[in-house]
Amino acid sequence: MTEAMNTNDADATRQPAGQVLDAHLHVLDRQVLDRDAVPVTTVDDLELDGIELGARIEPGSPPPTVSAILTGPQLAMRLFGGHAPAARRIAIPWRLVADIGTVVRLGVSGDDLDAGWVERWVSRHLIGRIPGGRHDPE
Amino acid sequence: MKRLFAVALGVLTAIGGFVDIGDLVTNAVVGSRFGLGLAWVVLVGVVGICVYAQMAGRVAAVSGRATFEIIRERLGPRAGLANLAASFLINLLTVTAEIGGVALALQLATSVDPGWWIPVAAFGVWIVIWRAKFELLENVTGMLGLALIVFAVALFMLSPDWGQLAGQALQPGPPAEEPVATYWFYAVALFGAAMTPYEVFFFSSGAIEERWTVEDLAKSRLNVLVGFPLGGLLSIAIAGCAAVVLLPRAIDVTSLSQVVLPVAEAGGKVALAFVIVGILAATFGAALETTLSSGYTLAQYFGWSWGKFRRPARAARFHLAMIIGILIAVGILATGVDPILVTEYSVVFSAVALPLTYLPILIIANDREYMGDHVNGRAMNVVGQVYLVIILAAALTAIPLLIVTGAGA
Amino acid sequence: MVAASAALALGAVLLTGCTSAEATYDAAVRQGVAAIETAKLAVDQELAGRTFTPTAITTLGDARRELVDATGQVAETDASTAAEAETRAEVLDALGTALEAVGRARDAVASGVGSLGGVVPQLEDAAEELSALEQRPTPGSGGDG
Amino acid sequence: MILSDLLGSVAVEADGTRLGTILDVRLEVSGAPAQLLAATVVTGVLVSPHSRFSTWGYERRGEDGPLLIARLQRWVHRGTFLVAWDDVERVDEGRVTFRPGYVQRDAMLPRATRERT
Repeated sequence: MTEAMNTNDADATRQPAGQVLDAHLHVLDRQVLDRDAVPVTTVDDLELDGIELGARIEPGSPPPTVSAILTGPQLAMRLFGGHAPAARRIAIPWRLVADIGTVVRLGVSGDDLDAGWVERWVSRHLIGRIPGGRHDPE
Repeated sequence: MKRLFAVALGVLTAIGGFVDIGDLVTNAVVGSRFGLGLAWVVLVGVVGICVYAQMAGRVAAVSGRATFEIIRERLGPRAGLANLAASFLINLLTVTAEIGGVALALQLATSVDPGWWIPVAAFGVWIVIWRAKFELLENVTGMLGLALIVFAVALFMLSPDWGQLAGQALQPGPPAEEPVATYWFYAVALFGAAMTPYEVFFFSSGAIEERWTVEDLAKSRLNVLVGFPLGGLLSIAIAGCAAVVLLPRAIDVTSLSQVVLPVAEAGGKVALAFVIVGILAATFGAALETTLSSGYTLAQYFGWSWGKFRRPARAARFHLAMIIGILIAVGILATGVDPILVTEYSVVFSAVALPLTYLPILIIANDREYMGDHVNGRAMNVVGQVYLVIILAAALTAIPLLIVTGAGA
Repeated sequence: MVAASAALALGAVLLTGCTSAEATYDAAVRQGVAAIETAKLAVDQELAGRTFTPTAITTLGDARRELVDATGQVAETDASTAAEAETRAEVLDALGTALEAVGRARDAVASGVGSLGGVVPQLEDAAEELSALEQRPTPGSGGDG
Repeated sequence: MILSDLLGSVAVEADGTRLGTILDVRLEVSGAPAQLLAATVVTGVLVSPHSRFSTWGYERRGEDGPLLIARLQRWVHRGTFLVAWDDVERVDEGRVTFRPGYVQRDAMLPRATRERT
């Protein structure tokens, strides 16, 4: 198959209704902020629903969807390979995402996300214990 | 009038903030061996830090994203992690050198062994980061750092043979008696001292700490384009003083006490008091900046909550990382290692890490998705790419030169 | 990748430059000259009231440490020829004189033992002895580092 | 499935001819309206014949600054094309197979994504 010429798709690709993004270029490794713009984590990986390995995809079947932002141990998996068992994955459901720009903004507060448990643990057990830890710098 | 004060404050802080233990030691060492022969490197480095800081500041102000967030986003996690490891270790080396610098400056004032001052200095750095507001920390150390202008005053008071100094400065290549490798080793070290990456991490994160908007860009451009060059001139004055007093006596600088000898020679006790206060403020300010930078780099890579404007409990891992950083620095100093030696290595490794932190900023400053129409102009891109080549050259030659010359022996 | 060179850099800190004995002597003499000149300058400034006493004490302490380091380097070098042994003895002797002078200067400044003015001539002699060694091309000296 | 397992997979035609590597996955926020943000669906994959990964996207954006880097990036990622998800027949471990008669579309991103809204 010779070098395929880039067909400038004049044929009927409908004008994209919503925001078009490339997962790696626009979402991966971007900062996730919660509702109050407090950083929660960085998008270490994404989970896609509706792709079955090894199975033939019938033409016209519904496209896969992004189901979650993965973080925590997932960064190590992505860097050094290997797979964390689904149970141990730390995920932020994609439906909590309110906006995707140069950051991924969530529609909820970071306090009740399990992606923020390390921050809460360090805050409660270490930093919060040091005098002056709980009020604003003057 | 208030605006004028704010502008002046910004510029003065940039001057005071520019010079740290790396600039003090490296310029004195170079001055005591090459006179002003390497002054051109400081100029190249100052223009470079102006371009780099100005771009990083603009990116932070317009897109709200700090440098290391962008480094991870643009380089990807693997290259980002290598960059993080290099930057964090160099930051650690620099924090160690700065805290050591504070201890040495206190020794100059009290003749008490620096070992006693190290825990005091480290605690001082932590308590200021823990409690003081960002602007307060930045302005006080920046202003007091201005006392270093006494180096320029001392240079004039020494009434040197300006013709000879100019002759050294305009002499293109390495002087005859010095081996070429040593000349270029110190050129790279001086370049690394002028273009330290931590200054940009701090500068861009500071833009977010102080919630800069597009309007603040004009102010930041002034701070950078006036403050840093004056800081560069101060560095050249340090080298000049060493050239006039130490070079003729064949005194190779190996300790901070030698760096201040020319100032005492020129202006006696008053000048010496100024320079000691200036060094204390500059090294303490730089210790704050490098400690914060190590916190910023880690937090921005992993996506933690960070920032001095938040109470510590709301940026817990950020503060924890800094505390650990300070403790490691104290541990290194406790081994009795000579802070001056640590400083010389920290500036060389800064040169090595530069390309990895400079390239992503140059790219993002051209990305409309981040910058809208505040993207780089043609001129800035030309200068930006010229510096990319210079920075790569310095980075690639730094380690070989370090080995060949045995750290400039 | 430049990142790799940054990691390599940490490994490269252990510098294993092997220099000939002559080069070690030259370096030690240069180190000695720098230290004694520093001490002379500090003492002049202290006598003329142009520096703070603690600063002078610190400077003399730093100079003394450099001299001790230089002496250690030379003392631990094996001479492979009679000429090298002769040079080593001369260098050690010059460094010893300088060390003794700087020690006395520091005592005078730090604890008032003996007169600081009295030490100046001894500092001058030590400086002359060391700079004489530096000018003299040591016989059969290897490439200067 | 995890996105980074899909990225970097080999892209092959129905008859097994190797086309290149999956560089990225194109998404569109336009599916069924969900709680805060409409569902995000996969609309296609980007295939690069010559390069294995790209994090700067010069080949999909009209950017040309800074010139040296933009030109180098465009050369490295030359020939990158987009394949609609409907044309994907099978996804295996590290391999994506396209249907016979699949269409190679232009990889350029729409203007809205490239500009800062």
